[in-house]
Amino acid sequence: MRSSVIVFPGSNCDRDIAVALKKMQFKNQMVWHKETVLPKSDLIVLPGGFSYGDYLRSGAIAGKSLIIEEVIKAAKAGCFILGICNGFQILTETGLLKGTLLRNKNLRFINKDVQIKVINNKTNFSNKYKKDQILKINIAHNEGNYFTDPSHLEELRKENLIIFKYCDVKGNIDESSNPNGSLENIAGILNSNKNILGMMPHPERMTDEMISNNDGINLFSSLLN
Amino acid sequence: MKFSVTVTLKKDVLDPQGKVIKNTLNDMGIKNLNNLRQGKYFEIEVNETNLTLAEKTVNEMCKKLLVNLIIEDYKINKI
Amino acid sequence: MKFSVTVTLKKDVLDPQGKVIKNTLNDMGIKNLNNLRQGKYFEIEVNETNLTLAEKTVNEMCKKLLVNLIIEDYKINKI
Amino acid sequence: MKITDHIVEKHGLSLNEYKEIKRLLDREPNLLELGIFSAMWNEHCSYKSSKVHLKKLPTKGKQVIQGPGENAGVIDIGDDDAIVFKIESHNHPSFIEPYQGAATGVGGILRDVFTMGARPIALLNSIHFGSPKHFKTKSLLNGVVSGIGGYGNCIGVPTVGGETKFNKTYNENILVNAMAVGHVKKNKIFYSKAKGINKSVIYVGSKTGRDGIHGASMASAEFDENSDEKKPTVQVGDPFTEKLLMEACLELMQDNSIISIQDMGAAGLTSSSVEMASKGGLGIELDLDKIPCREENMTPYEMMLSESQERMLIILEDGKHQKSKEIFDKWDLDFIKIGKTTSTNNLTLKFNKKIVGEIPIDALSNQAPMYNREWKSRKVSKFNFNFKDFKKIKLEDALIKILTSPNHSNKDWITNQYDQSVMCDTVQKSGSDAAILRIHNKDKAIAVSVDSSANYCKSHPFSGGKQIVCENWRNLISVGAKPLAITNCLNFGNPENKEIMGEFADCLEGIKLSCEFLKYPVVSGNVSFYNGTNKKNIYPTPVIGGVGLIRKLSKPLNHIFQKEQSNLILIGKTFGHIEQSCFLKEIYSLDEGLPPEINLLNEKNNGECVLKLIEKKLVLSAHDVSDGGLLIALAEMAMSSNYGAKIKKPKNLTNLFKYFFGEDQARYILEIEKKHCSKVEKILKDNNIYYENIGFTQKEYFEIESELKISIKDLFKINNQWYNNY
Ligand SMILES: Nc1ncnc2c1ncn2[C@@H]1O[C@H](COP(=O)(O)OP(=O)(O)O)[C@@H](O)[C@H]1O
Ligand SMILES: [Mg+2]
Repeated sequence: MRSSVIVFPGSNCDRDIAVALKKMQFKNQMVWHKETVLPKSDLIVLPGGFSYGDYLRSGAIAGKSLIIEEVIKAAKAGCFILGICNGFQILTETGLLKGTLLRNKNLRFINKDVQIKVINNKTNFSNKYKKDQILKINIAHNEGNYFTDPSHLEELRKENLIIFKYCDVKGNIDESSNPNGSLENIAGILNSNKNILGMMPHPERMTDEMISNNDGINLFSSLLN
Repeated sequence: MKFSVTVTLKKDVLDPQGKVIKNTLNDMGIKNLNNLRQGKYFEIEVNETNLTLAEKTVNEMCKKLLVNLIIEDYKINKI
Repeated sequence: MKFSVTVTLKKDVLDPQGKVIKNTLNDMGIKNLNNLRQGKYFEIEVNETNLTLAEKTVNEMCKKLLVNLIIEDYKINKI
Repeated sequence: MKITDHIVEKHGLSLNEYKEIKRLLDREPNLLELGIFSAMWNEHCSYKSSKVHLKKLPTKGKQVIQGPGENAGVIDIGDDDAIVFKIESHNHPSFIEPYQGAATGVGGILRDVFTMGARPIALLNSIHFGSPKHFKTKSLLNGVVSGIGGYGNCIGVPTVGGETKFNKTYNENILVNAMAVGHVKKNKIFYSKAKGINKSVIYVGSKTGRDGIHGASMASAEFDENSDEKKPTVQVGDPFTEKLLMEACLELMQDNSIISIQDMGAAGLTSSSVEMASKGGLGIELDLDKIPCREENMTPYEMMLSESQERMLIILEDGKHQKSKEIFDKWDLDFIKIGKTTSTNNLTLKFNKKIVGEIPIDALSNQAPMYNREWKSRKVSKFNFNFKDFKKIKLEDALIKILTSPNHSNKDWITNQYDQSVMCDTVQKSGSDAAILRIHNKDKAIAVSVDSSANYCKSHPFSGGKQIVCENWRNLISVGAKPLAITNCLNFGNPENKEIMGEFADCLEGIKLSCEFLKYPVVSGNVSFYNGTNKKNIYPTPVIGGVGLIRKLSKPLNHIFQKEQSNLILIGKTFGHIEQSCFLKEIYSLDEGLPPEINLLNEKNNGECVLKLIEKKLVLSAHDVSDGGLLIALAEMAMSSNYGAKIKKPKNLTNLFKYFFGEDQARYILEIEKKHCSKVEKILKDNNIYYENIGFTQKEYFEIESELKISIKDLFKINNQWYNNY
């Protein structure tokens, strides 16, 4: 599979995701945001970090960069798009995903390992996980508090577009297992076409036992499946 | 010509920042505080002497970048 | 009673956000943009009918929490 | 403008120093020149009060590639890899504006590291606040922590360790020390020494504004009631621009375009240009009309003294301009030729086609004043305490009181605000004795830790100085790393006061002895004097940042109990030294007496033997015994794990509290699997190490035979309250 990682000024998880993709045998390319053509790709990743310093609104300025036009075209043509953390914020700013990511409810940056539950495992991003499987995964963000309007929330529920939710070690999804105030503990969502995934947790940080665990690996192997 | 733009969150959008600030002010012993919402503020100087044209440019900036129309409202004022 | 508070960076204080936003607008093809500085905006509702007292409370909030007096200036307006 | 005595004093120069300036110039300086002298001659840049003492520190070793004197120190970690690291203070700015002060402190130390060609791989910090009850403490804590996080998180370098202390001595003068660690290939290290005449001097990075003018002099002046006046000198950090600057510099460093490079830190353009020229024995000419300015009508004085952040100066090889500029264009950064190197040995400043200032480089650097200030050693305070009082309290109550105290509470509230995992090489995050970072794409790693002991250093500066080096060394050993070298940040009061200067001299003497004995050289550092207000000086607070090497990384070792029914071995002898202990401070509010004695021979033997056991994979978990003594160390091991422990009471116990809370040095607790015990004991005996079998791990409960029994869940809860309730 061919993948492209888009690099914005201020991206800082671009190397991390590239390492993970390479380990998973993706043929990966780094694409600078000022490029106007996208190499042929089956997967486009918008990496984590602080594109443009998170100034104005996180993801807003990256959402206006030249390459984004191409990403939108590819998305409409069915290419898989994965936005992690800042990448998720960029996806909502471009309108590829609905809703928005507000400041964490405690107004602080949060970095820690949390649990998320696989709510939908019948997607191209999650078919290697079991339904309701609990993953331990790292989050690191200031604005991860997912918010959307009631009708879209209803659509997310009905169409099974919520892919991950924050939970505790036992799998309980409630206020105490919600790190950032997200609506319904949402950690990751799909578009209605199910080819675009935006998620706040960092699967690329969970692909090496020495550093953490391997809970992120199946996300990538699902795509290869 | 100089303008100010104030950007506020739409009514039904949660304002986590405003909420925490409000609680903090309450904790600090400030009474009578009914409500507080946080927004953004810009001061913009355009090189244009025609008011209508100038306002049009500022409006364009808001729509294209400064404001996320899905969750935010905005107001432009000449200053 | 409702007030707005606008908080702006003091003159000569670096505004990293404003700088990036301005460059982006330029890159997006918006001309005539001379300068842009970003600030903060608050809408505050106090439970107080006496204007002087109400203003005093808002002023206290600004000094105690909302404004970083070392690098920021602020203005209070009744709305 | 006529330079009056008043103007001289406003610049933080003494009248004698001004006389010397006139002598060196053989004329009166103009205001611009005076400003430049004041920036170069102040404590921060010239180290005028500390140099005589700093010279004594051991700085050599076969692992040392670059000792003090460059932007950061460099050590060899084998193969073609080197580690670049340094610590620096940003105390005064952080007290005035905690968020921006701490943030720009992090930004500054990062620049010191990537200037040398290294990619930063870790950040640490040592932060000291006043009493939690002091009205400023809470907002300072909030601001500093979010400022440190704000900068490091944005730039994408993990913040992996540090220390956080509260003590009323810092009520009016907090300490914010930041350390950065980078990785570089040995043949790709860049230095600041200029070479060659007529070479381009290039300015890169952010534009120059009126930020922090006289910041360097501010950092060297005592606070007083008028310090409000100095407020507008606060700098605002821009981590986004720094990230671009870092990537652009590292990209340019791929080839051989750069002759030398220097970041603009304290005293901005002045100190960077003077330092480069001085090291190269050259002159430098700057055309100030070319300086990219952020504000209108900036004067030469403002340009030369501005401390705007995120800027660098480069001396470029001929014929490389175009290609180098393209790199900076790509990153949307200024890249402007502002001058050239000359053979005049002068700093020559031109503005509007006229020479507006001209000073011999030597006068600014080598001829800067150096003082051997008067000093005297402190008298040791007497310790009177009636040990019978110990009978009135219970061991359990004392343990709980300490674990709920601000200084000993769990620091997750802080560390969860830092991205510790970005770059995906953090093997051990903060929370353990030292953090461990894998070298990217290799199977080796480094361990890093920062430590200080202000109370020990206050009561006996010499022993305190000795002790912190040893404690830092132990922290690296405890995670299985071989300690290689240190950086140090020396935070002291007013050096014009004999006793403060005595604290400084004695602390340094102690640091020196330990470093020499342990072969643990100093490769970089920073001195921060004038920490205090209105003649009230802070406790002497030298901070040590150490780096160690783990040659072959397998499973990382930390202080978390791994199994039940493994044996617990205490390495090192327990005498029960209770003076200056955390126990007396927290329980009796006593801070008299002497710190524990350091026996360097034991320190070395014990440490080296522990490291040997770890390398032989005979140790399940390890922790050094420091602040709080044996009981706190054991509780820390239990709390962070799923296991408790059962500890025996020693047979010939003189006093329960002295045994469990005494702070004797050179001690470690090791968790050893039963089957390995005899092997381990044999090695310990063969190496003449004193040790005790003190108990074993067990399920659920932390227990001291017939004294206390608490579930580890409760211990954890107790230890996690304070920050969340503050
Ligand atoms: N400001 C901070 N930033 C990052 N880590 C911190 C900070 N303060 C404390 N820590 C971490 O908390 C743990 C406990 O600190 P401390 O009690 O000083 O450890 P030690 O006694 O082993 O030096 C260490 O792992 C340290 O790295
Ligand atoms: Mg320790």
